[in-house]
Amino acid sequence: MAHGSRGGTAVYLAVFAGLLALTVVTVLASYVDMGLMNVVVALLIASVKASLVALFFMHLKGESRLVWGFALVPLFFLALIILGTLVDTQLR
Amino acid sequence: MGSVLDFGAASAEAGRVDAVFLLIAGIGGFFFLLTQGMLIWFAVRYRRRGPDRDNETPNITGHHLLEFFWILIPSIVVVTIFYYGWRVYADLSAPRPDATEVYVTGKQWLWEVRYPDGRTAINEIRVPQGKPVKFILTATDVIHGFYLPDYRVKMDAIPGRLTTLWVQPEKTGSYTIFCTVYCGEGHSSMNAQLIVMDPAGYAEWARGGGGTAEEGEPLPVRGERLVNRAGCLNCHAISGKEKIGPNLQGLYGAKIPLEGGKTAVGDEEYLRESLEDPGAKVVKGYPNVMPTYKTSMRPEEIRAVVEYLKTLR
Amino acid sequence: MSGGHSAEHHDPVVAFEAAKLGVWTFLATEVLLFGALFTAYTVFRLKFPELFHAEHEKLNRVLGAVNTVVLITSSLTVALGIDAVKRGKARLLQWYFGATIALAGVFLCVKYVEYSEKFHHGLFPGTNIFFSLYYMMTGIHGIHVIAGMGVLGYILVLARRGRFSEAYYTPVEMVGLYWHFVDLVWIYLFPLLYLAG
Amino acid sequence: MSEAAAAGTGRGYLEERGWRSWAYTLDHKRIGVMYLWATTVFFLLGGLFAMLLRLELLSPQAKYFSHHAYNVFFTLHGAMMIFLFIIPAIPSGLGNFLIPLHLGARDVVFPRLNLASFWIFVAGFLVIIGSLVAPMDTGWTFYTPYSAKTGAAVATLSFGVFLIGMSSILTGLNFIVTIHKLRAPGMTWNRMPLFLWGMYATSIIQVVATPVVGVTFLLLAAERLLGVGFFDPSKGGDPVLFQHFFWFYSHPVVYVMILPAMGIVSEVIPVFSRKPIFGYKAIAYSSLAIAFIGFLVWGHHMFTSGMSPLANAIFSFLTFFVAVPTAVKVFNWIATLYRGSITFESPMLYALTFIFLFIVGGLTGPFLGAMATNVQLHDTYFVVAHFHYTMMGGTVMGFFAGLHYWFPKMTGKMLDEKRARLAWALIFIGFNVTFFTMFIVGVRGMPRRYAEYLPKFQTENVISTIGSAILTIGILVMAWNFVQGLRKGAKAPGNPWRSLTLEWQVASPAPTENFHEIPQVADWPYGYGTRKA
Repeated sequence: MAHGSRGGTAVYLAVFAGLLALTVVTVLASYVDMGLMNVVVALLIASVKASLVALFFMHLKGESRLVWGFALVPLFFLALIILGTLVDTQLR
Repeated sequence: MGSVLDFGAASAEAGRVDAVFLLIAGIGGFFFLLTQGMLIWFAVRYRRRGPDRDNETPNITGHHLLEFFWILIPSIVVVTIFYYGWRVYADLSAPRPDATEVYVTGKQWLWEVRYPDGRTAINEIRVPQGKPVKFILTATDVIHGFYLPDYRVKMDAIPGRLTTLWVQPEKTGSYTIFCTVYCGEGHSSMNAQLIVMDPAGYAEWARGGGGTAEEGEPLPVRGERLVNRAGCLNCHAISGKEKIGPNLQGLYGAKIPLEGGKTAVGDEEYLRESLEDPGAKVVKGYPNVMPTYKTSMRPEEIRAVVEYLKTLR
Repeated sequence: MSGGHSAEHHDPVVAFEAAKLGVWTFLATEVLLFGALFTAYTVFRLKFPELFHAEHEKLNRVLGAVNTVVLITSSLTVALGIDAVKRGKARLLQWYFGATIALAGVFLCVKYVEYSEKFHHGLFPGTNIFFSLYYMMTGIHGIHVIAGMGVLGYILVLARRGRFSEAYYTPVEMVGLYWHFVDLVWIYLFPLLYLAG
Repeated sequence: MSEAAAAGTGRGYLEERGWRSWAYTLDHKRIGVMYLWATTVFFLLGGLFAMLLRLELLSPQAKYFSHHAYNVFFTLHGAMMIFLFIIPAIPSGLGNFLIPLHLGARDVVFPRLNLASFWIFVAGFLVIIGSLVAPMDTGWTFYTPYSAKTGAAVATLSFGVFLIGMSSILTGLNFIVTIHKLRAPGMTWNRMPLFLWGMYATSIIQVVATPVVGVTFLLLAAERLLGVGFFDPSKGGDPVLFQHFFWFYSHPVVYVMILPAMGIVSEVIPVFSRKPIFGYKAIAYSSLAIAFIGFLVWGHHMFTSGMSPLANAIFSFLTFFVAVPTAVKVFNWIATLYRGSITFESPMLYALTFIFLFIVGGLTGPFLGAMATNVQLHDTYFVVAHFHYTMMGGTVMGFFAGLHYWFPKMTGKMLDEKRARLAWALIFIGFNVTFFTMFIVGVRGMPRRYAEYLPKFQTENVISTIGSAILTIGILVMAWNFVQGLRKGAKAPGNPWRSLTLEWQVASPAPTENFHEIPQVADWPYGYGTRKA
């Protein structure tokens, strides 16, 4: 089994700080009216945060390709159901 | 309609759908004979001839070229079928100029028909021959399916939305319309007729305000005609085994127990009210599902139905 | 999702790897579970942009942000807890996981305050599409938080009984993965519902 | 194949007695057998409802039952056959029994989770029984807004189906990880029996698609209980969205049903042809391809639902590509027969029947995939016939092949071959008479789910009902054969079919922990042919 490294705590705290900072940024950004860009910015920031959580907290960073596969495959299906439905509802 | 082989398409467009059908049937038939033939031939030809043969079967584990061809050929075939099917469908659903527009609303369990000039009818759509028809479909309660088998077309009627369906009637006659999306108890009775009339007859009918009585026709006779046509008998039997609603015979003059414990007397007023506002006094033990006829029948028509019901003693 | 009776599981490396794949597979399921809700969100958001804009202003952005911070912090404590047990500090694990459960409780309390405020203003799941989405998404997420408190509590009990050490901490890590996922879902729910109206 | 397939010397897995030994068992074989018993009950129940439907359809008018009763019958027939029989039967029943045996493992990777899935399944079944107080009349498709308005216990039933779905997800998860992690030494991916490839593809679908239908049923329940309006047009919702969600699951799930059956056929054909499977990799990868493409085509159930023209075209186009890997499988099976030494024991009869009927089901697919003909045939009996040819003619025949094939391994007893062949003949004839007529009446325009129909459709319906009676007699003969086999079948040897897969290298019935020593695998399991080609 992999053992925790001594540097672990520092990395976790750094990631935590990053997540807090991004939360502040996203809340502030929501007060600026950018039209459609608001959603895009919010989702971009959320995705950066999610990646931080997945890579460091969930240790995806050091994982094998198999685990990466297991983590990424559902995202394909998520995109599939959203896009497949939108192709209908948006173009009726 | 006729036999299986005579497809009985009601229009040239329906004939095109039949052509797609026949194309697929032809291709399918070929592959059917090929695969089943090989399956049966191999099974018979290579049946076991003796236990010693068991260990002598050849060690064949595959063949790349064969695999390649039976991936390639089906791929080409299916793309062809897709294209042909899509083309015909696209033509069938393309808008056409100068169409007769008919608004059709599905309700549990009848089709309400409304012409642009305000005339209405139930379960009966009259259109002139030779002119395209645009059905504008919707529903009030649940999804229904508007299916004209003779024209090979179908479209769902969806509450809160309008969907469209085009046909090009070429032959006069009467064609059945089915509901194809399951919609509850009366689903299988939810039939209607598309009546294609010759243009002159249609014009005359349209001038007459739509199915009005002939001169001097007695009210009960007219009422009977309306009851037969308006889908009443989908849910009500005259007598005998009950359908969804109470039987019609004996309603007039009876003491009728209502939901909620009260009773009503089946007089003219009660019958009229039950046609125009069916939910007001629901007979005990029956679901409150009947639609109102207030908008689809004119007052004199309602009166005719009531007079007819009075004859069913 | 811990081991079984069979000989295979005597190999701890296989057991650990298997458990990890199991959890990731489970998370795949969860992605699609929320996926249907995200699809509904996208469809209706594109259909009714004005409604979404008007209604999202009725949500309390500050409370939402507070809850985001709470969940992120709880994720940190889980990560630190796992790190602690990996370094053999099993007692520290108990403190961290206890903190996580407490933070989860805080999250639910804030949610409770938000819900009751909305109910007070007559905003129910059936009010309109936006609030239908709001309640269904946060509600199903909330159920995940409650389930998370359950499994975290179970780990805490096992930790108190001294089950975990640097040699064996498989369940701790697995529950940690699940909890991070719960956090991850919220990371998306927060901007979609509270911010980007 | 196996160098040291240490023939199990341990106790048979059936030896332990008493209900506790079953209810608390962690043995995958016992759990599999419990699933098989449960699904058998639902198969017979679902069949009973089918018989009631066929009885009513003898007459154009609703003669024996009310419309409501008829609607309840077809709903329960569909819902039970789909959710309680055909989805769990092969994956959870035969799959549980076989996966560890095929892999050379002692059990699945999470045995406790496995038992939990079974009891969740039972709980779901009990909830569904509970919903019978106001029996469902929505059809197994639960289309909104009807399902949101009807007086039936939809919310209860939704919850039951949700539980069944959860059981299905956990089983799929278990199998995926098991196949990844517990392959015996030397069992590379390309040495796995093809049944495992089918199960692996199936499990992926279960894990990814099932949660969508689960949450959809939750939303449906919320619509009825909380007034949530995602599918309610009066609240701005979209009833067609329900169909998208429903078919995102329910289309791929037909591959959950068919892929393991294809796996069984791929096992049985080489054994009884005494020849290696033709094109192993093509069959294996086509399972994955079918599972993948199966996810891209759900919209073909909705061509008349007013979808956008682009969506219609895309879904129709993609639909056709399911046909390619499917055709590849069929060609490969037929090629396996070529120059074999074929015997016709009951498993082989059913496997060949699978191919025969599935070809018919498959070749009627393009009629429904092509837009023009789909719009004509959608929601008619043509669809009913197509579905039954693939699902009953396909999956159920594959299931029967599997049951006859593995019966000795499960019970330690042999089945009576004469009776088995009689049952097969009746089933084959009855099935075709019942369902082929449905193609004809469908083309002639008879819509499905009709309690009463136009008199012009009566001839076909009467013929179909006669066929269904023959089919029922065949199935009863088969059931009787199973009962007699259990009671007084001859003792089965370890490997009656002289098969090379691992499960046959141990005693019958299989020993409790499968393998005394974990076998070393050195070759694929289809090395039957010896002579150079």
